[in-house]
Amino acid sequence: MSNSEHLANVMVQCFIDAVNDGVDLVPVVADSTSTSKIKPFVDLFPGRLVNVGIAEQVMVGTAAGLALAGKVAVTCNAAPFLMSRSNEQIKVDVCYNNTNVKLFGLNSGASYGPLASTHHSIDDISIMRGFGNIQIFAPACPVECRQIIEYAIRYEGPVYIRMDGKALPVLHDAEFQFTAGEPSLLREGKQVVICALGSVVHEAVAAADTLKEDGLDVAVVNVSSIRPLNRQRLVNQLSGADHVISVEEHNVNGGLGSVVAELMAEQGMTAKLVRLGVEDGGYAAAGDRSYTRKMLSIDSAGIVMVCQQLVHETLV
Amino acid sequence: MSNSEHLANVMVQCFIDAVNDGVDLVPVVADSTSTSKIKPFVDLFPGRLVNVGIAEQVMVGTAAGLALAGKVAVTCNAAPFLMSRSNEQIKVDVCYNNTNVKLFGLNSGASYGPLASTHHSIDDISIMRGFGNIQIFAPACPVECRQIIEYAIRYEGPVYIRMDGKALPVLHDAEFQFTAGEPSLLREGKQVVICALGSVVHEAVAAADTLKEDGLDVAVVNVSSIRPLNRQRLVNQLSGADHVISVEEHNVNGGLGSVVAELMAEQGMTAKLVRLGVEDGGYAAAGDRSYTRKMLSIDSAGIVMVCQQLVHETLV
Amino acid sequence: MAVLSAGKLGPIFFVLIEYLFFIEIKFKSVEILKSYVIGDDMNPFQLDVNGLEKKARAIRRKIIRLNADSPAGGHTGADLSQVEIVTSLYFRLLNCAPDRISDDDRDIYIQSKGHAAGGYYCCLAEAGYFPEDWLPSYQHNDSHLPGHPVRQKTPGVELNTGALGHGLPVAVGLALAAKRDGRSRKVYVLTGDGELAEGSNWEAALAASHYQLDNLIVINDKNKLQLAGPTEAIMKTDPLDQKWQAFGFSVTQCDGNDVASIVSTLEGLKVEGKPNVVIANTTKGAGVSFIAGRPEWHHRVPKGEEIDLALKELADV
Amino acid sequence: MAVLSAGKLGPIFFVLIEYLFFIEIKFKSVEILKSYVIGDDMNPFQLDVNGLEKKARAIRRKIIRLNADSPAGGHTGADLSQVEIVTSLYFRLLNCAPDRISDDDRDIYIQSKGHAAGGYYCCLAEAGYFPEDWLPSYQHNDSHLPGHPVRQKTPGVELNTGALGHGLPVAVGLALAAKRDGRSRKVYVLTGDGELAEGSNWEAALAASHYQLDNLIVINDKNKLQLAGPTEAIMKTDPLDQKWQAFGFSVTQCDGNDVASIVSTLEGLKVEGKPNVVIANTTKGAGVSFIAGRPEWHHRVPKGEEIDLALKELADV
Ligand SMILES: Cc1ncc(C[n+]2csc(CCOP(=O)(O)OP(=O)(O)O)c2C)c(N)n1
Ligand SMILES: Cc1ncc(C[n+]2csc(CCOP(=O)(O)OP(=O)(O)O)c2C)c(N)n1
Ligand SMILES: [Mg+2]
Ligand SMILES: [Mg+2]
Repeated sequence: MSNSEHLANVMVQCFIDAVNDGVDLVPVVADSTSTSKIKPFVDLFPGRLVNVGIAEQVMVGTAAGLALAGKVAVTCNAAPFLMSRSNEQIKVDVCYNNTNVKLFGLNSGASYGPLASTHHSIDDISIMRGFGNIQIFAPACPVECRQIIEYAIRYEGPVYIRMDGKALPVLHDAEFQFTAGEPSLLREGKQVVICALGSVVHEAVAAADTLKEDGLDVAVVNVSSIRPLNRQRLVNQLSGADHVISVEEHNVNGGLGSVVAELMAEQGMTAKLVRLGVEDGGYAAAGDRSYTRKMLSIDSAGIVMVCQQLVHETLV
Repeated sequence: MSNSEHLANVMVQCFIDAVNDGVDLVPVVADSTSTSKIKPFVDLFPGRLVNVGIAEQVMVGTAAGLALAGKVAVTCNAAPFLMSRSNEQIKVDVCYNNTNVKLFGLNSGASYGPLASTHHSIDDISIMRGFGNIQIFAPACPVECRQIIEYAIRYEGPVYIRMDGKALPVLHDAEFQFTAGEPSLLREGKQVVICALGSVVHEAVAAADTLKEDGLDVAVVNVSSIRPLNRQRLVNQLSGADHVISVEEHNVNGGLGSVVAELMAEQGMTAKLVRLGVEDGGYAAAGDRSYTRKMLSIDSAGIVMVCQQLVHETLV
Repeated sequence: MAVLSAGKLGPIFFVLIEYLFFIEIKFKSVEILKSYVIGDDMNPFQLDVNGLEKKARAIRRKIIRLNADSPAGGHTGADLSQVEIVTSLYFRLLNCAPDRISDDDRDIYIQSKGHAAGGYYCCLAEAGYFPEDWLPSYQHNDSHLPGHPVRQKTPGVELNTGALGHGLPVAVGLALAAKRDGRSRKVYVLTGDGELAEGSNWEAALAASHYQLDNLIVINDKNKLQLAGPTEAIMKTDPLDQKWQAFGFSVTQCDGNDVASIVSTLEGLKVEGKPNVVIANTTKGAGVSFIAGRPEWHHRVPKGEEIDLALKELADV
Repeated sequence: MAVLSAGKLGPIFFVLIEYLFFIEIKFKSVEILKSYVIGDDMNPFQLDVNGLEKKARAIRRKIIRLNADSPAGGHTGADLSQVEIVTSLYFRLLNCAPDRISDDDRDIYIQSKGHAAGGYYCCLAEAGYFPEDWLPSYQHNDSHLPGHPVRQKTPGVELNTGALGHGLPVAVGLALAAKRDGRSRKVYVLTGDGELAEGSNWEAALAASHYQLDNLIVINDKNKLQLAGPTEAIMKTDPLDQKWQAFGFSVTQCDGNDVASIVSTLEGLKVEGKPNVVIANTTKGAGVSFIAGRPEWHHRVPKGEEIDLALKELADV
């Protein structure tokens, strides 16, 4: 874990690199300078950041205006307030107007653990999937995060990036080359395929490695690109498995669980899907990350248990 | 169609009946008195309606406060602004606080056809499915609508009701008894099962009837109750079919299409699902209702065509 | 004098004009506003009061026909309310032209009260932003002119609006960018008065003032009516002047159905570190006797003989 | 005198008290506020200035310990800022008691600045709404005391908050219902000053004024700091008094870290058809020398010897 890095730090470094590369990038925050760890950027480029105060609607509206004026506008604040407080500004000013705004949903999922449900964003992917135009990504590691942000800054149009709130270890090796739309197979296996996104990909990988020791053959697919999505690739990755599990720090409705379900149902796959995450109508518990994940069975131990049960059932 | 009725009129009549029955019901609107056709209520009970002006956040916040003070608070305004402008108030003040507020999403889907995408609400079910506690309904006809509203007013807790913006003919006969959670089988058939909700149920029924004349055996299930949902009942209704089609004036992501996909994938059903609605990343066209539906293949002609293709493919 | 100095013209003449209006003499039918020398970076029409009034009448006639032709109703009252405002902007004040709709230095007009798209379209058509014969397609299927403005569909439209309270926040971003890039561009936003109940406006007002956006001009079409009835009764947004002042704006009032009053007010705005708001006192449905001031015309279109009656009232004399 | 007349007590004595405060003599250490006769429908503590100050210190000590024990940080500065305000409310002004938390006539307090949950919990614990020994579980897994208030978890909490700008709109509904039902209940809402940039507050302000909710009292914890630094620099919400006035409120100011000033101000509020706002001038982190006025303490907890240092400063003399 020595190579762990907080995704917000990666983000800020990408911003700095972009401006140094001549990109007219303007970060817009809503009193969220510490949340976004933006200080190194401000120190290097004083007067570039826009802070609109505690006002998420105008944060997104302003970003859209900056983008219409030719800037690459990026908003950085806590995902729950971005999603909900500025929901219509995202819908209209960013997506419908198709403005060149990059929305960063910081401390997404249950990153804010003990701060409870006003601070959890367990529906952001679902909400974004209901909007037009916007591309949707959820990086699982610092290396992937950097490449996704570099792609997003150069791509002309709205992008949402779901950012975890903790330092994450590197998952990908040096040769890794992110391509928008491509789900990446991190572990091969035939009995169960685990699809995951964001920081819980690490839980999935740990679970697969544990299960391998027990003689179970479990694949892990990192679906960091929700839109665009190479559906055929994902279908190939799923086919042949008896069981598919989706794992997300998100509601099981509308996010990755639904993406996978939709694909499987459209293909008429006989594999059975188990969606792990916040259950229908529920909430993530207030508590530290490991506790919250444990309650949702999206920690590695929970995933291991679910896999074992599934394989066991199949054998019986 | 002589027995067609606008759902908003049904709603207002339910409000009147409830107050006459001694329910302390308070409608809250955001300058949306005409949208909600509330005049008969105001005439009967002057001083009961609360109009907060063009301010959806305070509309929902106020409703939550009224509910905390013991009222049955019902908000009535256009679904798109309710969903997006007051998104966080629904998330926090209504759902998380678990207040006794009934949210009516008027003129939902593409009811506002030519008024274009700021006025379309094609993600409301998806958004509600991401929130906790709240129950979610989408009536397909005036009879069902009345029973859903009567249920909602008596049920203690948050409810969202997706209301179509046009007069709809009656689908159910006099004996119909709505039960929260129950999908109702409107047409029996084994080759294809069409799941639909809201006003497009009529398109699905018309399609099934047309197909019957062509010798195709197509079932129609009205999934008016999204939460709660008797999943086993729906599984039974789907099982045995080669093809399942979901039809909704909503994004294919996160709404009924996902609900059905999730069920099918969890069961490992071999039937193949086709989701009809606004495609991933897209918008509903601005135009009259029939045009918009035609573009999305969710009018009866479109559904007929899709069914025929599916059955044809299976035969080949 | 903001607009003027942006246009790089000598201000002396206009100081005089300003003075004339200051003492509130309305030479409505007299040609008191001389044309500018027309340059590349200014409004191509530069109409005087007479010219603007004539255009306003022409636009009103278009509004009547457009709404009468609409298959889906229309916001006739809201369209008519704003005619003098948009006419003054498009035919005199805005540094923008049909052949410069992507010019980085053009002034920007944002129709925040997006439901008056019909009135906006009629003005844009009159100014040549798109062919007149698009107008009868208003709100038809797949039209270039949907029920609310869509910039991907209509040349000249700067922002997709329709949900109220979105214009000002976006305008803040546009004005801020212009400041930072040293552009002379001005950004105009037209809001309704009922619309000002939306909190997003006040968030944006704070930001506009905090960032000293004196290139931002908000115009309130204060017609004292909203959808359900009088703004005073539904949700009082008055006293508007005090609200804007407390939010750091420089406040001016004008007669929003009088082109001379609008032009002199807008040309007389100060650029001194504060965003500007102009409270334009208007009549909803202005120009047609049986529509003016009637709340039921918020969402209603002329039918049958109403059409001829209205057109007769709006005929050039 | 609003609270008083609600409490159905003779107002004469309090007119005197009011006068004493009006001439701004601060008998901070003198027992000038006599206790009420304690009734069923009033505050069960009725503390005087001395008593309130003592409580405030006790609550501050709790705040230090609570934050020091927290496994997930805490908002120490925000907690300390509001101590005198919540102490005055819970130990004198609010017609509410631990055994009447569902009473339909109880006064309602809404902690709109939900991130100062820690300070709120310490006050509720001190007032007996839940056992003191819950406090060390603040922000622990599955705690009764999560990082933001959750009414389903903590007795006495009226509203789940944490997203800023939610308290006032809900309070409008509560106050409106009380008016319609003829209840004497008052509704108090505590907001931050940075929080007032949220437009939802101004939507609610319009509605509160429109519906003449003089049973609604908004208190602004004006500590001149928000998350990222001084409110003046990040996003100026001043002049607050003018904003509230323009939005139809009756505006009063007080020293928000002085119980005498708070009590006299709140007891002196007029009930005359307008909602009230009290701008409480405070110091963020008040009461602890090395926390007071320091923005970095917005989200920081005392560690190591800071704990003892703070507790020493807060010891009773
Ligand atoms: C966010 C939002 N809420 C509600 C509406 C519905 N609506 C359209 S026009 C209108 C009234 C507008 O009144 P005003 O702002 O005074 O404009 P006017 O038509 O009088 O010029 C309303 C409530 C909307 N378009 N957007
Ligand atoms: C809607 C929303 N946006 C942002 C935040 C993050 N946040 C928590 S506290 C805070 C600063 C609050 O400042 P102020 O209102 O002045 O309160 P103080 O702590 O100074 O009492 C911010 C921005 C939030 N909780 N809710
Ligand atoms: Mg108006
Ligand atoms: Mg503060």
